[in-house]
Amino acid sequence: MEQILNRIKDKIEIKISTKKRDDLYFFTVEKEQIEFILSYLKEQENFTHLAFMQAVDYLEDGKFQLTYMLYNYKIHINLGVNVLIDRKKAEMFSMHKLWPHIWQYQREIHELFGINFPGSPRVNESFVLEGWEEIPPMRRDFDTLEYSEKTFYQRPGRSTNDPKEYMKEKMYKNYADTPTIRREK
Amino acid sequence: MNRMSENKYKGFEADRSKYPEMKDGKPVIDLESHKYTKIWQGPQHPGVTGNMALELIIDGDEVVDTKTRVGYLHRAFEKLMERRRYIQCFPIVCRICVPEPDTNEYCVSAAMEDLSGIVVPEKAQWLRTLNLEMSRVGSFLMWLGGQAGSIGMGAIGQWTVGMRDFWLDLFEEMTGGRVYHMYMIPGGVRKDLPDGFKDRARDLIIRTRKLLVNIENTFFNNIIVKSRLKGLGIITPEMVDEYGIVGPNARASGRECDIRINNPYVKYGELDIKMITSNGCDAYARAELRYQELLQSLDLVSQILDKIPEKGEIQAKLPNVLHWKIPAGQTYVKAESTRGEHGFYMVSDGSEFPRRVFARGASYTHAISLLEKLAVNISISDTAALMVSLHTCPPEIER
Amino acid sequence: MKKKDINEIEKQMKLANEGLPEKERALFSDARPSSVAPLNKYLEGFLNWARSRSMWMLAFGTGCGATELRPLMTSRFDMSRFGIAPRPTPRQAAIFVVGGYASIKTIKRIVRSYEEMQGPKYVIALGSCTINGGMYYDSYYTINRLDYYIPVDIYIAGCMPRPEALIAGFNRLKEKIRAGECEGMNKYTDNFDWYKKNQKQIIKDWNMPDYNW
Amino acid sequence: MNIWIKILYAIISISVATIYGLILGGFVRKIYARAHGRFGPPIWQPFLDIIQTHGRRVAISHGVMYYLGPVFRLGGGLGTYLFIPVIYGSVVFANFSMAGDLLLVMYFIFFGQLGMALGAGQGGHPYSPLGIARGLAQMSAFEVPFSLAVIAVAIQYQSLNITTIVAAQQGSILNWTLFTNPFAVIAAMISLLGMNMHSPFSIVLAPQEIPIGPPIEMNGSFLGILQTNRGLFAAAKLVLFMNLFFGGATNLLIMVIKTFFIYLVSVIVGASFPRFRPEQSFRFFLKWPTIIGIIGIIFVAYF
Repeated sequence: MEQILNRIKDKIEIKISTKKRDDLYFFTVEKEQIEFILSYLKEQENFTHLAFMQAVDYLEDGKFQLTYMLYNYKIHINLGVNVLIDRKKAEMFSMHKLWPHIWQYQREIHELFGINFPGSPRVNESFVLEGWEEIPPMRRDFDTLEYSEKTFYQRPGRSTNDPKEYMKEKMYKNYADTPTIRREK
Repeated sequence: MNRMSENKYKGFEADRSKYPEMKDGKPVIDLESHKYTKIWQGPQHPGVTGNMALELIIDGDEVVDTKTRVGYLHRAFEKLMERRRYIQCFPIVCRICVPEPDTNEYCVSAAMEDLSGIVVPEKAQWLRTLNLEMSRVGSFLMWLGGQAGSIGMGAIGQWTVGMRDFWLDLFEEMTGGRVYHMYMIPGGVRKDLPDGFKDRARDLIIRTRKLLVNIENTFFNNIIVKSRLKGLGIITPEMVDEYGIVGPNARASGRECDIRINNPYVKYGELDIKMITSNGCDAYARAELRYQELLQSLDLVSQILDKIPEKGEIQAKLPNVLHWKIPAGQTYVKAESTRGEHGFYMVSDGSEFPRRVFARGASYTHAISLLEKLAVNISISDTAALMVSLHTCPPEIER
Repeated sequence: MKKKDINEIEKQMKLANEGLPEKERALFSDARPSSVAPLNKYLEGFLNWARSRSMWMLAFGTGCGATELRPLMTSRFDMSRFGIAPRPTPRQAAIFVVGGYASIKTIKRIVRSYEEMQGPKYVIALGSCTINGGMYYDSYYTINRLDYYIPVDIYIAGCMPRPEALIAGFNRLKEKIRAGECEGMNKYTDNFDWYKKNQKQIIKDWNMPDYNW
Repeated sequence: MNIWIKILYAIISISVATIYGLILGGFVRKIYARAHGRFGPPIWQPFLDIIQTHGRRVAISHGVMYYLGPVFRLGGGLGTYLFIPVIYGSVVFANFSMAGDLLLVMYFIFFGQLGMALGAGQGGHPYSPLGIARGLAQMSAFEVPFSLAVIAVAIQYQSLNITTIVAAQQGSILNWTLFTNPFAVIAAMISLLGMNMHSPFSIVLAPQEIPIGPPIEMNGSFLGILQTNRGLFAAAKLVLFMNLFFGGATNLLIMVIKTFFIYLVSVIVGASFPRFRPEQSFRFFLKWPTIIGIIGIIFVAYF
């Protein structure tokens, strides 16, 4: 695996690369390089299986992180390729020429995150949402609780407690601030 | 009958010559011409597996075009997890896949442990292996009934689902829950095995094996079963990578992809486990392969029962879970469910709440792109059998 | 995020299959459903007895509750002992078992299937998620209370309810039917506008007929 | 004989047959349940179902043919039954047997299906025409071996009157067509499997494929009539088979025993096989059963 990483490093510049486990590596590339690096990994390095493709919303940084998780059947290693794209101009190249089934993920991300994939087949079809009028729900600035309370009728009598406060009140009342359970700093 | 048994891989490409028009590799279907009928199979249809729908366009009895429609079970788990603490995420994940919830539990616990660097004690790992393998048995039993039921043989379903219920009883003894177990909490497992559990489990294995002999005689050696399932839904070896096929569906096409062997997790590395593959590529080969795996799972359960240490810790020391902050990072943990690779991708940003959790279900590609590809030019009576033979489970598609 | 004003919906609503395109409107009935009064005491009592002994259930697994229906149908718990049988089409079914949480997309189908069923019809709602949302109380896509959209006769609590609990629920429904208390269908037709208003509030693209009778 | 007495007898006979057919249906459900390893519904469950379906307060209709469909079906069932002498030598159960009634009965077996096809077609559900197409095609397929068997019987006894055919089989068990012409009986029994629509020939109702096919839109009383007919029609078919091939019956008890065992054949096959694809089913009937039927005719004609 180290050799493969070195070979990739010869070709392009990798910003961050981490080894999570023996069989799991991650690295981050630029948006423009993604088409090249994925086809290189698939054709040359036998990372033929695309396990999934997903997006993470970094609202604070104004970025979306897209992850392509590849798998190599020969050396049994997972490799995650991360790309950061701008949140304001959320657009990404479609990879359906490499893996025909990736259009599903692109359709899902298009619907739930609002990222565009120009050229991806059936990307505008509805996946799970039907008649959705709000912003894409998986974005961090969409508050699901608020929406649920506004839209659906609540049955009275349901109460929610903040677990931290609630436990402090109920369980650790007697020994105030010196609980026996180790706390993290 | 065995339309595709000869020339297996050549004859696969759908014969589109009959259709009036082809544009960009897709048939143009004019519903106004009264030649075609559009039928929704599902969500209210006894033939579909769970709450999903197939939008079929049929020409007489033959399916011309298929589209899978999902989203009827969307509960937005991933969104809900973003606003729950790590330990609160744990009890909701098992709802993602109902017939086999333990894989979800394991994956999410293991992802948390992986991110925060907790090492699970030996005995807890053995108990996890036992739980995972038992859930595979239950799920396979249910699937076997479903496959038989989809071609109209109700008796097998009655037997296997009845037998699965006794496995659920074992689960209840072990974990306290029948369907949802919430057993493999982060850091270990909740409980030790009750007294006499091993004997009862071994007894049940013997009973299940007896039943399976009957099923082999009545189902797998049945000539009508063979005539219906052979040649149905052929997955060529080239399609495995193209469509991201995993699990038994890929193994029945000759691909060696079992996560338990390739990337051993929990204690699978210490068990005597063999890769089962087949070259049949069709629905019957998949059914037979799953049957073999069921037998293997039963064997593994008894191996695990022999190997579980009597004494030992079952819980690692955790920080106070209510304000448990996991260091920033990302990880992907996968396990082999009965449908194939089941994985959780978890991103933490160092706070008390996960930044993003994604559940990768095997049915995601099986039920949508693969099924849409396979369910063309088959008889409408085969759609249910084909869908079951891919072992689709809608809740893990839309989560 | 703008919430649609309920009164606004009410004002717009004329309830004559307005959600359908012009061409399809002719295909569906535009007669408003009306409630049907029970017959005289003895005849209705006899029919109720027969209804309670032969309960045809719609085979529509709407949620994870459907998993526990399978053991109930098969050899371990065998619900056919009590005369409960699954029917594959809503026209013939009398009992609708709503299996757990209902997403917006499913509630549309639930409403439609419910209206296609011929009365008298009964609804059993499984699981905590139909009562108050359960563990999906804050989800943007699952409803919290089922009884605002269709009338519910029996709730079975739990996540998920065990088959024994289901049998107990069915038995309770039997008692209620025999006592003549299950008039859910008349309740629905009497408060038709209210139910439709609630349904249209969550189902944003209303493209089905208003009357599915 | 006075025509009114005749009609009274016919009504008695029809009621007995319907009740027997329905109880038989309940019993069959019980047998299936035992094969599945469960208790199953009580045997009077079909009666409760019929009361319940008639007790529906609302019944949607799709037009005139939709009303007439179940009526035609019931008419087909009644017609089939009314021209079969149920019990040999009995006045009450003789029905309207006459010379050439065998042809009439075979016509009526088809008639109900056609009526049903018209009615179900007006329901408008896309699964109805699918089911009807399957049903009629299968019907044409299993009529071939059945007709061959009936022709063989007619040649053998030189008659198209069922009473005569039964009379010829009296005396000894060896006089039954089962022993005098086994080929025709085998062909006919195989087509009975198709007629009873248990697996593997349950392609019309196939709940996993086309949820119960033609009657998918039927509800309330329409369905109640269909279910009543199912009891009556089952009894009529079984009695016909008993008369043609198994020596008829001289009293009700023998009739019950014989028809039950004839029905058991389809039940045993049905419980242990899955369902054919439609085209497999059609091909099946046109292959071996047809050949056996032809052998049956040759056997009768030349030996």
